[in-house]
Amino acid sequence: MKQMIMALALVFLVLGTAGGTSGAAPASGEPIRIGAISSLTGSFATFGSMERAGYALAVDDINTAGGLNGRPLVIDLQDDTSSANTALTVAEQFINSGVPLILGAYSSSVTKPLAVYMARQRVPLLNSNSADDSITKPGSDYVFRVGQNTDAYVKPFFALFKQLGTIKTIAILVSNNALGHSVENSLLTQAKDGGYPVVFDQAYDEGLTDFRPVLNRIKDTGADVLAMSSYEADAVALMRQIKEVNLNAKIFAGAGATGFAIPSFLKGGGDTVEYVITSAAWSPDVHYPKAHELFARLKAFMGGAEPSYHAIRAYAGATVAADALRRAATLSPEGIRAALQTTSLTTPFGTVEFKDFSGFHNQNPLPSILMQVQHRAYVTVWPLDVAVGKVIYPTPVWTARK
Amino acid sequence: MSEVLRTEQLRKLFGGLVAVNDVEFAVEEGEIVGLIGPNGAGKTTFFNLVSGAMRVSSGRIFFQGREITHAPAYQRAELGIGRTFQIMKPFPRLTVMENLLVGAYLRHPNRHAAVRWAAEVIEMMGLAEFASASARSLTTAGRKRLEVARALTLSPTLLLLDEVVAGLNPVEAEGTVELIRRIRDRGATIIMVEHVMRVIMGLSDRIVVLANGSNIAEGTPQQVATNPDVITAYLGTHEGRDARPQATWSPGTPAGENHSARDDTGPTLALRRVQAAYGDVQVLWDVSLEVRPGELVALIGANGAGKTTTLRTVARLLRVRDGEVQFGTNRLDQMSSHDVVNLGVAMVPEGRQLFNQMTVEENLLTGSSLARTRTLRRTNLDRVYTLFPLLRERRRQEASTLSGGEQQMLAIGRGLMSAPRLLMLDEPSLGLAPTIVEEVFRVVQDIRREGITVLLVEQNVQQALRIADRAYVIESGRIVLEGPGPELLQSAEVRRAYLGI
Amino acid sequence: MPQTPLSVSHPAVRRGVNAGPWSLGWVLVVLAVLAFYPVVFRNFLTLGVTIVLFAGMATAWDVLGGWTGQLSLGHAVFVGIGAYTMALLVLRAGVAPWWGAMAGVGASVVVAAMWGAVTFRLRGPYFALASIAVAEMTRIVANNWASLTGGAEGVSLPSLPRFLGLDLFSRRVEFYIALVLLGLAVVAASWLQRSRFGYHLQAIREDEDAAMAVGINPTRDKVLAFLASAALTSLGGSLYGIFLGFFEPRGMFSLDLSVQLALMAYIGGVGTLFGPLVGAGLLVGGSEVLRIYFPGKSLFVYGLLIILVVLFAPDGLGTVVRRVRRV
Amino acid sequence: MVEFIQIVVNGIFTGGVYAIIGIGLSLIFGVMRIVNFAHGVFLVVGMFTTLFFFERLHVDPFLVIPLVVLVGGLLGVIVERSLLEPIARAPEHASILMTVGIGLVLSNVLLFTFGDAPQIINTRYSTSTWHLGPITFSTALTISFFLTVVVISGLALLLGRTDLGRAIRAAAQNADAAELQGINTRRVRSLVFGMGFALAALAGALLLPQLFAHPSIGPTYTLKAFIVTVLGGMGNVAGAIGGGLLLGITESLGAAYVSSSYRDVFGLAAFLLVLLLRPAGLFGRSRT
Repeated sequence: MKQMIMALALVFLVLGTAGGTSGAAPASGEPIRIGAISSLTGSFATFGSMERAGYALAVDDINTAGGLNGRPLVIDLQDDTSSANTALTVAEQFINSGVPLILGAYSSSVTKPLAVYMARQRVPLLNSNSADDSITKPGSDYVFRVGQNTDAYVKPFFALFKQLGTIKTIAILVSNNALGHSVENSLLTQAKDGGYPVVFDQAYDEGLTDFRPVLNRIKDTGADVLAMSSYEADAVALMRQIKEVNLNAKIFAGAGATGFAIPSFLKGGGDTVEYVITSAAWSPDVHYPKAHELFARLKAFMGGAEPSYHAIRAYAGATVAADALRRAATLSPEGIRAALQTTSLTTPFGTVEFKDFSGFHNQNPLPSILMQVQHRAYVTVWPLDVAVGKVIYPTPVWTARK
Repeated sequence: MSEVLRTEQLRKLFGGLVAVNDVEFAVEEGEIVGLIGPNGAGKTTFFNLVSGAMRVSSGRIFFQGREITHAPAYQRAELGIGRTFQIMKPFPRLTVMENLLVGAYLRHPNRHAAVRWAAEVIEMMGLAEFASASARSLTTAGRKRLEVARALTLSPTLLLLDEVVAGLNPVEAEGTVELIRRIRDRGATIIMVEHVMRVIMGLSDRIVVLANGSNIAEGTPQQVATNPDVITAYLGTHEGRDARPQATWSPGTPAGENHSARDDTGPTLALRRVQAAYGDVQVLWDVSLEVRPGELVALIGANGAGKTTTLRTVARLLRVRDGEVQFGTNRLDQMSSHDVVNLGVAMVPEGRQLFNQMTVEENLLTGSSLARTRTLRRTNLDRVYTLFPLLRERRRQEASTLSGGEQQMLAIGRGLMSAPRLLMLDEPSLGLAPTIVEEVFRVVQDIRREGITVLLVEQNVQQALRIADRAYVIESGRIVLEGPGPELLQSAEVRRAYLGI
Repeated sequence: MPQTPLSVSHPAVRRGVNAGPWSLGWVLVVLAVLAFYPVVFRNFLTLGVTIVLFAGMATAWDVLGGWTGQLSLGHAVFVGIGAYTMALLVLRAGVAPWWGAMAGVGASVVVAAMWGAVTFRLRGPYFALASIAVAEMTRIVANNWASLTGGAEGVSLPSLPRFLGLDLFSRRVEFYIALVLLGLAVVAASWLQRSRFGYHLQAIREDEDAAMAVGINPTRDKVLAFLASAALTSLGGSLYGIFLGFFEPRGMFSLDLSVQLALMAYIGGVGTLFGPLVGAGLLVGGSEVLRIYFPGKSLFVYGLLIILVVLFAPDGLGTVVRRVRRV
Repeated sequence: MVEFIQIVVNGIFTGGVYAIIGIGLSLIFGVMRIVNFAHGVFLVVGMFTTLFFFERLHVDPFLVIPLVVLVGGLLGVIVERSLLEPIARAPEHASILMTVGIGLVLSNVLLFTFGDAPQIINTRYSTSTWHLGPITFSTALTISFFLTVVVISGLALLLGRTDLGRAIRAAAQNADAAELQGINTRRVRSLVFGMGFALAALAGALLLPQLFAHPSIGPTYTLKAFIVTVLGGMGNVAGAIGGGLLLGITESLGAAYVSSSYRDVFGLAAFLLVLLLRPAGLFGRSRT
């Protein structure tokens, strides 16, 4: 028994000494430390590594440009192992060590409990990459989101449909998770508003590998648009099997971005993903300052691997944080919160402002763009003012492709 | 006196096998009834039916006039039927005291009273010094006592004792006998299954004999001991061999190339002061015996004396705790089973142990798994089929569909497929009809004539001793007698060991 | 051989039946020591809540898994029912969270009764497999029955009424509630160690046939143990829901969570008072240490730990401690 | 009607791969009495091994199958020898925990080695199809089904006609009696575990061209393997084939005609019912 208590005590002791491990301190002034929580391991680690790259480059840029009024910025990035439990443990340690602002997390399933906790602790949380509407709707005074919410991913599609004019019916197939259902709800609402009948609507269990039975059902409905939301592995499998069952639609839409809007979709999907239109937060060909340059630097930073928009958004998040820290009257959570609310900053990702609109609170109202896969590359086709190419419509039937 | 237990037309079937066959049985209050019979007679199954551990196939059971045929086991325990298990089932990780407390609580829901009652039983059973020891640390004797003690905590009206003496040394056995008397004196009615005949003959008011599931005799110990049917059931048939022509493994046929009938210089199997145990339960205490090339040696003894264990020890299915097992120049006690087979020592295990879901031929082919015998496979297969023509007819049939006799033939055939120099047969006549038993013994002799050394464990003592060159008698894990077969046949010692007279 | 009956106070008898007050004393000592945790480690309250809460749920699991010997790999069902019943009643009916938790206990008990009645006829690995099936089906249904559970999008608890004047979202309050739960579970276990019912369960675990032969009705007693285990786990689940503030079926009903509870008990030692606590401390505390010192390797080391425990301490690490103490 | 047939055909093709997963698990349970919780991870090991050879050797993924099977078999034997043999006599929960641990370690080794992005490979038949009347067949699925049939037939021959096969069945039915026939049951256990691993790895190789590989998807397949095995009867190798096909068809029909989000419920419900009503499996006799 005694030994057991000793053993436990030892564990606690180790923890006691293991407080915040800090990053490399820059040369001039006393550094300002903020926390960041991301999924460096576990099921979301791919995206965690994107965020890590974005944060790292942003810190470099900020500190070379003179830091925060002369003081260098330090982002203490901690792993949440893709688990809400760990994220909460890390957040507590951050707050106890006096961090006035936390960036993160990646997945909505981690960010939501984290947001609830941060609001209670009255320390601002600046999120870049979680899409779930409910994070900022109704949200709280302490939670800010740089990235687009799901509604914003769905909206431009309906603008496109309207312009095209010949779209009548929509079929919906989403993955059975938080993001999928969020996208599904947005689709249903906006389809209703736009007067498009939804002829098929189903969620599939994640990791479902055989989509053929469902796709055959969808084929029978003859829908003009097949709107989907999936993580990357499922997105490729879906397109392959769509070709296999010879399901033809005028538009194949990746309505929730994610799996349809990342480089591995092009690589894994081959010719089956041609003509797919997906919403996206960002693309390298948009005309924001330093966008192209940043993309190239991120690519170099990641050893040549293609960065996704998650890295850009993390970069933007860190930039917004630095901006708020510079402008804050006091470096307290309250001071920073007040500064964040008045943010208006143009970043390589786009303009960042935190607004309240249609039920959202502290949400950046940036619209999403639409990209179409043309000749095995993403081409921005919507909105027209940033588009670099034209929509190819309708999608040729499978038998008509070479 | 009133009737405590009565069974009517009690029957239990296992698949096609009738384990208990229309048994009519009654016990009066205060009696000690001995239930005896050869292996496989259905004694333990009968206990299982009465205690509710198994469902009856048909028939009825009455306890104190009340029908309990379909009552679950725990209700019967509540009504007052206590039992021990032949394969002891203590609660190993609980202490001895706790083992008893479990039952004591049934009669005394109050903790204090339950502890007091458990302590009383512990005291009575002479287990006091082990009260705080875990049940798994007990010796065999201790565990057997614990079995009885646990049953006693129920203050049973009827106590079913399943071999609580077998396996104990004489002093321990004496103590247990004394204890059973005392339990009876406290008012319990007892039915006991026991293989130590001295004990059961001395203790029982009345004895019931089961054979092949049927009640074949009943009476006082004296009556039963002199009943010819009983003697036949125990010691085997008296009748000589009938003259029915038989396909045999014709003597003189060369028995393969690697060994032959003329090979009298083959290895000798020798066991020297072997001790062996199942877990903590020591079964063999001191076994020394020798089987010389070409001999047919029988190993006889009561149930639980250690016959099967001896064979398993040689076949290395069981670790040798102490002593040596030597075959020729090889020390078997250091080898693994399959290497023992490779040396030419095959065993036909008790209860056949066939691969039931494989065909007859597959079973035989499995017998020649060794590289050594694979090349001789065709020849050996032909020989086995010549010896057992029925097997050839049924070679595509699944082993489980064969009759008991056919299964035994298949088991022996499978053993022969490994071209053994020494064949160990464990109870080959067990559970077979008399004519089939005859055939089995004929086959054993043929095999021996073939030049294969045979070590035979048999409960059909008469037959075994008649054909054996020499025989050993084992009692409680020790070899107690050795001599030429026919000589032992006349020995009073042998009768005593089996019938307690 | 003395003929006078052995007295109940005889030392051999006292040692033979796990003297109750003695172990209860240990329980109190351990709980009292743990009560100082929030004072000493005020920066690690979240971790403390997690350890104590999981220790409580693992001890509850152990009532069925360790003391009764029925390996369940579906206990997350009760964690989920506890969290969801509480949260949904709070959000939709305005019920106070503690009454919500009680309702969760009720729901869990009903589910456990049906589940147990149907699957306790299975023995050994078959019971474990059936428990996985039940839990996975529950997860899928909870995930899809959006009108009841809110579906995959989860449920969040933005605010809760104060409990006896205490803020339920305060980690300190959560810690002490978790400690009370752990106390309940350990006291229940220590009662099982010496009570009539506890002996019934242990007898069933050791040998079901022999247990029946001494008058025990195994099915009834196993179901009762299951109910107790489910009720305690459900309470833990309600607190876990409050602790997280937001949860979804994928996490709450997951096989991972079920396996974790079982692992904690096994690593610490099943059927012992403090085994699950040791296991929870090691796994939760350990993985936090690993996360900090071996970033990215924690699950790997976790797996390695399981393998080593099975190979070298098959009865759990708690028994190693005992062995060391004897030396 | 055409749609129905199409759906059933898909179910059968998927079911073939399920059968291979189940056969391995069933063999292992039959001979070693181990419920292998790492079985799905073995499959994922197979996927990544295929991926590794595919990328290094630049050959068709179906061509590297012999290599994958070999690697799987070796790993299986090593795991059995070093981790399972020592606990052969321990109570069953020990082997359950052990395989859970093995699964965790293996999947994390994969994670360190291959990273955690889902891996998808593109082959020329990944999306190509052929037609028989109105029914469409995926080329990748067809090839893998064909290989499945070949492997299962080969396995049936091995188990039914060879000494090794008889030794395996003998050891499964009665280990002691098998030893008495000169069969080295210890070696048989290693071999069987190797075969089980190899079969799971094979299933991974067959699935890779149409699906994706990720270190963490093992448990999904473990669950499928459990379902297949219980449907067919634990330890019943022939039953596993029936169980696999049945699961494939049930899932296909359920997803098409009821709802794809409840797809796994159908398999699980069947699993639970069979467990309760016919514990020996749908195709088995009860073994005593």
